[in-house]
Amino acid sequence: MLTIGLTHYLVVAAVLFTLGVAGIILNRKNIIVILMSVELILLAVKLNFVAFSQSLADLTGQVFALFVLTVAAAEAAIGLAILVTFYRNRGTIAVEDINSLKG
Amino acid sequence: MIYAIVFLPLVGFLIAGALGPWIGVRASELVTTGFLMICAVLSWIVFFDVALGHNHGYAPIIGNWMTVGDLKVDWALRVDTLTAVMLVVVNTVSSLVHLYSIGYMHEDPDRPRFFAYLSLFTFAMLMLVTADNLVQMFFGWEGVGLASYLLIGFWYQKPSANAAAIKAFVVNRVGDFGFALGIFLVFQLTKSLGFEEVFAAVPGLAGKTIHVFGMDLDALTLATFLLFIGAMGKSAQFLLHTWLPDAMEGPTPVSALIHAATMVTAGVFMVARLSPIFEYAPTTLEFVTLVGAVTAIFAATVGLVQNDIKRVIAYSTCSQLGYMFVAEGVGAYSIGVYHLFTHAFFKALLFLGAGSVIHAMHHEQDMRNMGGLRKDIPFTFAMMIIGTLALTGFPFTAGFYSKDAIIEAAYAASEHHHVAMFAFIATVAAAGLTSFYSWRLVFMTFFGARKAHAVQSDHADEEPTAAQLAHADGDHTHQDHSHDHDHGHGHDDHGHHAPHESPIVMLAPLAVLGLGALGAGIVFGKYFIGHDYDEFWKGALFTGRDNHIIHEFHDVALGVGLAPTVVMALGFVVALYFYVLKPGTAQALARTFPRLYRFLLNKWYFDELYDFLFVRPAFALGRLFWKGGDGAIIDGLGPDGVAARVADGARLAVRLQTGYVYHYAFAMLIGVAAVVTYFIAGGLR
Amino acid sequence: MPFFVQLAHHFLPETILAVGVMALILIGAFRGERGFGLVDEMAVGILGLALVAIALSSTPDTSIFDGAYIDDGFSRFMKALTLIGAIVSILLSVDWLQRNGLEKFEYPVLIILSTLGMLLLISADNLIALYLGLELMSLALYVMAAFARDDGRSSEAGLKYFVLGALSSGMMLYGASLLYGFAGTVSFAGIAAAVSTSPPIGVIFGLVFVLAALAFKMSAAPFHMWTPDVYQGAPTPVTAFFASAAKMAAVAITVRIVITAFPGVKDQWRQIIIFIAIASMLLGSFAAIGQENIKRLMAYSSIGHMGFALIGLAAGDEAGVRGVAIYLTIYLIMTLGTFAAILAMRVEGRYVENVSDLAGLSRTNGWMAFFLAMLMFSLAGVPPLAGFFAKYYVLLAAVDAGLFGLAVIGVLASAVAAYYYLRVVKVMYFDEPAPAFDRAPMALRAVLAASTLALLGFWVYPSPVMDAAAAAAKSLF
Amino acid sequence: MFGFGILSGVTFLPLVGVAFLLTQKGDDAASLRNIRWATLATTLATFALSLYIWSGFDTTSAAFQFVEQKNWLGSGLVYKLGVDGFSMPFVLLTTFLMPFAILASWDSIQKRVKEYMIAFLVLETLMVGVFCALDIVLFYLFFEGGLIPMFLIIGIWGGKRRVYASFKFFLYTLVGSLLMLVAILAMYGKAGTTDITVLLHTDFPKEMQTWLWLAFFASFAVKMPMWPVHTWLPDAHVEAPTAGSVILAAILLKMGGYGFIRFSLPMFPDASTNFAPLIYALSVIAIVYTSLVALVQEDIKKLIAYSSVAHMGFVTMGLFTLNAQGMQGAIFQMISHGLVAGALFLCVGVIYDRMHTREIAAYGGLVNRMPLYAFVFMLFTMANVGLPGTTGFIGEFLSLTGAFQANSWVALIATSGVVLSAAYALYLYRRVIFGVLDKASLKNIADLTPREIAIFTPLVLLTLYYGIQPQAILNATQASVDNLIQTHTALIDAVKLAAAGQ
Amino acid sequence: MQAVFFYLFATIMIASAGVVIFARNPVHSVLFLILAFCNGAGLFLLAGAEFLAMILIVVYVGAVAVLFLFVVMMLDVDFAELKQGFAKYLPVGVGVGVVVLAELGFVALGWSSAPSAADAAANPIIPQMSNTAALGQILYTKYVIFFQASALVLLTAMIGAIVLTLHHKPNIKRQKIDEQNARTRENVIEIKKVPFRTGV
Repeated sequence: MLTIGLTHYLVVAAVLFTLGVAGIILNRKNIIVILMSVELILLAVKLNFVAFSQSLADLTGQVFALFVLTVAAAEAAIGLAILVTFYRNRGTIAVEDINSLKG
Repeated sequence: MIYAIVFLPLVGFLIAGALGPWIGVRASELVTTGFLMICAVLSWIVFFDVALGHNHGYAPIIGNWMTVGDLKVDWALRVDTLTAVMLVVVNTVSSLVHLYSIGYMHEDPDRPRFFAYLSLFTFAMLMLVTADNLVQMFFGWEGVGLASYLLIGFWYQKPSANAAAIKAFVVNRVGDFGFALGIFLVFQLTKSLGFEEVFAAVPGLAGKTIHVFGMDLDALTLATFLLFIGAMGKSAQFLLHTWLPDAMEGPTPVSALIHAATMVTAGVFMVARLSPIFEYAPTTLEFVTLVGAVTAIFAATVGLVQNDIKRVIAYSTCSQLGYMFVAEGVGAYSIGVYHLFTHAFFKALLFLGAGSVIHAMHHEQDMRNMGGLRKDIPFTFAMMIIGTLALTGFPFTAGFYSKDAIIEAAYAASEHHHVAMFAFIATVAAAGLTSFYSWRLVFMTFFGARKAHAVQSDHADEEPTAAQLAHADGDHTHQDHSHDHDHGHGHDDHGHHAPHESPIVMLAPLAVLGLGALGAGIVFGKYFIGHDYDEFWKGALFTGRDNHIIHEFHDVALGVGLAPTVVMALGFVVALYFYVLKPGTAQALARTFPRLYRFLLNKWYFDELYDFLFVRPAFALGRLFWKGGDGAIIDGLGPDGVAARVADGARLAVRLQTGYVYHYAFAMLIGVAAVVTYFIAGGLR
Repeated sequence: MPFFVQLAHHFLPETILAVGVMALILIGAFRGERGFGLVDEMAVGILGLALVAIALSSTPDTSIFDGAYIDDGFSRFMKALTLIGAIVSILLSVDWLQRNGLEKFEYPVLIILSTLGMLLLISADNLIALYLGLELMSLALYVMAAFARDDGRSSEAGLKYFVLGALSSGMMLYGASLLYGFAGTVSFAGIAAAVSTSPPIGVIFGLVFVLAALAFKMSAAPFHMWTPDVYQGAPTPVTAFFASAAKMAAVAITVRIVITAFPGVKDQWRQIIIFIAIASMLLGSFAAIGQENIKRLMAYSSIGHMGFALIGLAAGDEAGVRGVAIYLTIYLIMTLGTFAAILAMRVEGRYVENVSDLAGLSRTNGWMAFFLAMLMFSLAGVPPLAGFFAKYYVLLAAVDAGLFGLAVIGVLASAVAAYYYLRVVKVMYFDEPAPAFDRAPMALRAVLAASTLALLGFWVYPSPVMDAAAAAAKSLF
Repeated sequence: MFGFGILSGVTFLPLVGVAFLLTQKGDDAASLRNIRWATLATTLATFALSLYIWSGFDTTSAAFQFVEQKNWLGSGLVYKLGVDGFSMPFVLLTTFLMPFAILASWDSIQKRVKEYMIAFLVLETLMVGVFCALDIVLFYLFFEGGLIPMFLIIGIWGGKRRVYASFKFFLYTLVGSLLMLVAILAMYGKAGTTDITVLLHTDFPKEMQTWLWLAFFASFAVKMPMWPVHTWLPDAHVEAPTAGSVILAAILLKMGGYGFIRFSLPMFPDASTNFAPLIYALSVIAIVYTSLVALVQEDIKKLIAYSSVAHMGFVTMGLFTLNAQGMQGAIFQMISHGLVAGALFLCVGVIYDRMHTREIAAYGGLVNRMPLYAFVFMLFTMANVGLPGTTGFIGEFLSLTGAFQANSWVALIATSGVVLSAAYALYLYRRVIFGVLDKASLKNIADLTPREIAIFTPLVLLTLYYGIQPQAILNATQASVDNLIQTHTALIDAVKLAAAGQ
Repeated sequence: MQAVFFYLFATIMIASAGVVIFARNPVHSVLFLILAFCNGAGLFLLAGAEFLAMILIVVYVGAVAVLFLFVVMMLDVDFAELKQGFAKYLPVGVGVGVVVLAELGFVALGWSSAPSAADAAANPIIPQMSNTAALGQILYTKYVIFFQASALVLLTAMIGAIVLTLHHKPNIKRQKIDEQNARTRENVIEIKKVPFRTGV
């Protein structure tokens, strides 16, 4: 327990990932929280990469994590832009209300 | 010459049928009748050449019909004594009927069509009798069926005629069903369908069994049995007889030609033609005898009470055909053919005579509305008497020779098989009944008082069933209607002017046939069944080595020979008593035994039985298969059902598409989880 | 190989697009709202130039950028398809955008950026390239889905696509991390070397996550859920782009990754692919029945078609990949043609998109009805139209590989699917006419006619496509 | 030109007509006349060309003739055409009947004439292609392609329930043939080629044969149609326009039978032998069942459609007897049915054009005003019933003869169909033609027009001619049938020998 | 010591992640997201990825989270009633979630890299080189093409954000000083004669 190895990181990342996914699925009210859940997922992923990078003594994981980080920021920006557009049209960002398209 | 005989009627048919509207009625009549006259003359020449002369017959091949594998069928015209006899019968009667029809049908605007049909029929019949193989025989067989269908339904506006036509065709087809199967079996046995090859192969097959229908059966017995079913249908034998009386819906000349003299005898002809096969199938022969005997007696009983003049004769025909089969069944093929020959004359005579009566009565056919006609139409009366005498077997008329020969042959054969004994008793009894109803016809028609308008009271007296009433009335009204409508022969003048004798074109054929009815027996007896037997037939009929019936029947006891004459006389006396000396006896008798009377009047309820057994179930099954089978089950489970399930699937799939992001995400997660779980489970396994 | 040589020889199309898009942005920025027309035409030119570059390139298969990127026959084939899809999408969009007041120069810019992402994706030879290509493509697509920003449905489509897309890329990344952790490298070849038969569950997990994300991009069930909503909500030209170019890239990378990175676990991924294929075909067949909106119908149709294309992949051999390549080619033609027809559905200046609006089209516009009918028969896979050959070659591969069950399910699903394609034909030919459509712009008519004729005449001279597809498949093995 | 042969010519000649029709614009009388005449001319030219082929056809050979081959599509697929004794009669039948179909639509089709004619010409190309194709995929191409024009013909120019009927027709046949497609692919996998001439000599393993046979059966049974997958036929027939019904009955149905001869029997001999009892059972059920159903129909076309199913029962039965009589009879029955059923539908078309109803109850007593029509209808009714002297007899007789040798029970039950067919056909005839003409709507109905006479005359003559001289057709098929039977017997014997050896 | 910090960071991170998801107030969510990121950065540090840790703080806490906060404030949404509709899907959701978590845990606990993994490493960590320097080394050489690509991603994001949110509203009233100054008496005021008892 006291020596922290790869497995610890992996477990933490797994829990974080699951939380992120759960956030997307269980959320009914606020689309912004879903975007945050996505960020949590990405954080879990980055954690994984970094842990593997350390475990394998290979920088590639960190490079990958760096790109993920970059892209995630871009993604967040776009997500929020779309969100704002949607809000302008509908006046709501409740997840439950995003269902004019179905069937 | 034989080409001319066979194909002239076809040419006549084509001319009258195709060109009738252009060349006119008279020309059509003349062409077809003329051709038939030529044919008749040529037929007699052939008869004298082949049957009476020393020509052993020939079978020119016209051409190949079909050749498929082992199956080789040619178009050929086989001429031997049997054919020659049939040629004479067919063409003589046919030409006379053509002639007669010129007079009988003179009010009908559709005469070209009528004569075309008559010629077509003749052609088909000739193809049948000249066939050199089973398939060509089948061609003629079905051809006459077609012509019969067309002619019965000639007055197409009469629903009853249409129904009768269909009935005739379909019942015949039931027979043909057996015939066809018989042909298949013969082919399977001999790998051939030509008569010569088949006959040559048959002795080798005697006693062999064959595995068909899941059973091991005697090959030849089965084959002949199946073929005989065909004969039963065509010759209106018991169980397949129902179409013949109804066929009287056709014009009377048709009845004379087809349903008395020629087509119905095709079955008899066929058994005679195939005698080389039947001789090796004794079991079938017993069956033939049995059917013939039953038909003879059955039809005679029904004939006793019929009121329609043509139906009486029709049942009589049925009965006489039974006689012929009895003869063939006991191995006396020549006697059967002999009776066929004589019967053709007197039965055609009777029908044409009846036609003359009907003509005189302005298309009235119910005998209860007739009476006392002998003074109005004396010539017809005389001819009818001749016909009746011949039919009943009055000594030295044609029927006397042939019919007595049959009865004697049956008796002679009873030493060999017991069915023949039954046949003997049945034919004797039938002879008495025949005598009774024949004279009844004569008395009701030509004697007594004129009672043209006494229909209703008679109906009431005799308590016919409601159905019968409706049927009878229906017939009349429809017939009347058609005549009013189409033939211009107003029914309203019916009864207003007296019955009149027919024109000469109708009477001349009667005279010729009368001659035949009187003389055919005495002249040809020795050839057909007498001591010139072998020279006459020249092997056209085959008799087995043990078959000596032709000699044996001459030697039966005197009592047996006299029996038919005695019962004939008895029948005459009873009829005389019932209808002339003490009119009303018959009605009284009918009232005494109402059930029996109705049983007979309704022809043993065969029509009702068949209706119940076959017709209605067929329609019910058809409806069931259609609505239930096709509609509910096949479509219901098949296309429509599948379509409905697909639609359900579509609704389900669409319902999954809720529009909510979290559901979509959840679906993705489930997808991933499912796959991973599958692999983990697989890995653990 | 020096970097610039690599760029010039093997990265030329991408370079053209990248440089071109910068130029376009500058032009657009300077010309403002008047810049649309010019930028649009130049975008077509740039994409066309890239296409020419691909067509003319005859370099041997080469891996560049330290094994991050591969330039091979397969990638060239798929890139060509993608570029064609992009070009035609732009051509289809002009009229629509102008009529809806959306003639912004950003639109062609986004298309080029997205196309660039697709090209990167197609040629990706390691996970990082895969991820970056995917994201570049997707981010542009998210924006384009919401492009009609004043239309609630468009922004809803964008939002849905974005949220689910982000989830899917999260999943993919998680999977990628596991693969990296297992193999110690992100290159496909390295993964292939490390992953042998009977892999640990972690690798399977990684594979499943990656495949799930790719299936999401190509809208295969059960990761398809966004498709109908987004197809319906997004502006129609964008939908056309989604259905054509984006699918090409997604399928291409799926094929590449399973073939080159996971040959050792063929049995496992094959099962996954079969599962996805069957689910897609069934869903695509069933859910489309009863759809009234033709874009939505096309969404389900595309789901079904992706399932069918995956049949070829499930075969997992050269014939199968060839089948996929042929399938995608023909699918691209069918899709573009159909969307050209959908974009031509305009009554009195108003765009309509219901199936019932097509009623009696055969009498109001015989040619369009004929073309669309042929497209529908082709989509249904009725010979002798090209759609049949598409199905034929994937099924051939599947049967050859012994996947009879899959083939039978496939044909039965296509029989069900035939129903709704026929329904469109029925509406056009059997029903009483609805109001006639306005005259469609030249570009739409040309695309419609060209695609139909290509489908009709495919069997007359199929060898260009057949040979190219065969060569493309060969380069993967 | 380009190395294509005469079969390509006859196959694609109708498309030349299509090309011409496409140049015709406008709905005025002149262009309508052009369209009709051009179509007729095209079909006549095609027929003439097929006659030319026929004149060069060697009936003594079982080999494929006029073979032409081109590389196509790669991977084993070739463009290969050729005809043998099985296909030649069908090619002729197709090209022969097309002009009648066009003539039958002369006046009755008034809307969208151009499209109609194009659909028919395309259909002709596809039908001829089916019979000429010597590559199984090419065959499939034509086989399935025919669905499109027929779907449109039924759907656009059909009756009230045309949508249901056309969908049923399309989807039913599609499902069947798709299974066949999978089987074709599997065969390709085994043999490495789709060339029919090679496949004919490929031994497929026994187990595989069973599945392949079933898959092909799924397609051909639907197409025939055999009981119980026949229910699309009555609907399609009833709703299709006259010419559509004619082509459907006369040619499209024959594709199923042709498929059995071309593929199922020679390629899967073991399976064919094993499944023969199934075929027999379905055939006799079809004969009896559909005959009974025909008896109670109230719609003329539906009745004839059901009778078609019954007649196709004779065909399938005959084919699987695997003896000369049965197979030749079955093929002849198909040709005969093509003429007779086609003519019967034309007959229905004649009165439908006048009265616009197919209800039997709406007619009666037509003979009073239409004697010529009554004659024609009678003739074809009798041919349908199988009266000797008409083509109908030859087919029925031969196939039953063959069946009797193969299985007497089958022949027994099937022969009863002869009785039933007489019953329903004559019952129909009586209700439509005979009786008193007392319906007011029929008072002014006119007899056959010269155009209609021109349609029926050749059909009447052929029906009679081939009834009396069937050898012309039988000769054409003989060599191929003998060859098939010999090969089949040899194969089965080999299998038996092998089994005995073990 | 490392273990203590690991558990500290991990626990806080997961706990705050939970709060992010379940908080009723989105502002709280954002704040706890920041907390989670900070702890994540701590974990990065423990794993030796200093540069990434710093970047995470800078990019996420500094930019992304603020962006979130900004949007939350701007949209001014109601406090979410999270409990609603929860119960209905909770069992299934939790079930699947637990399964996924269990499977992920199963993977994590049983993790073993491929034997060849150590050799396959493309960019081995050289202990002498600082993390940032090492990353910089390969990022601008080996992975320059990805660097360019991610630049394009950012460009795309920029264009996207602009095209979606930048509005040129035509009817917005703005003060235009030069126009105001340019007004003259002549073109602003019109003098009309008003006829008696008829009005203008």
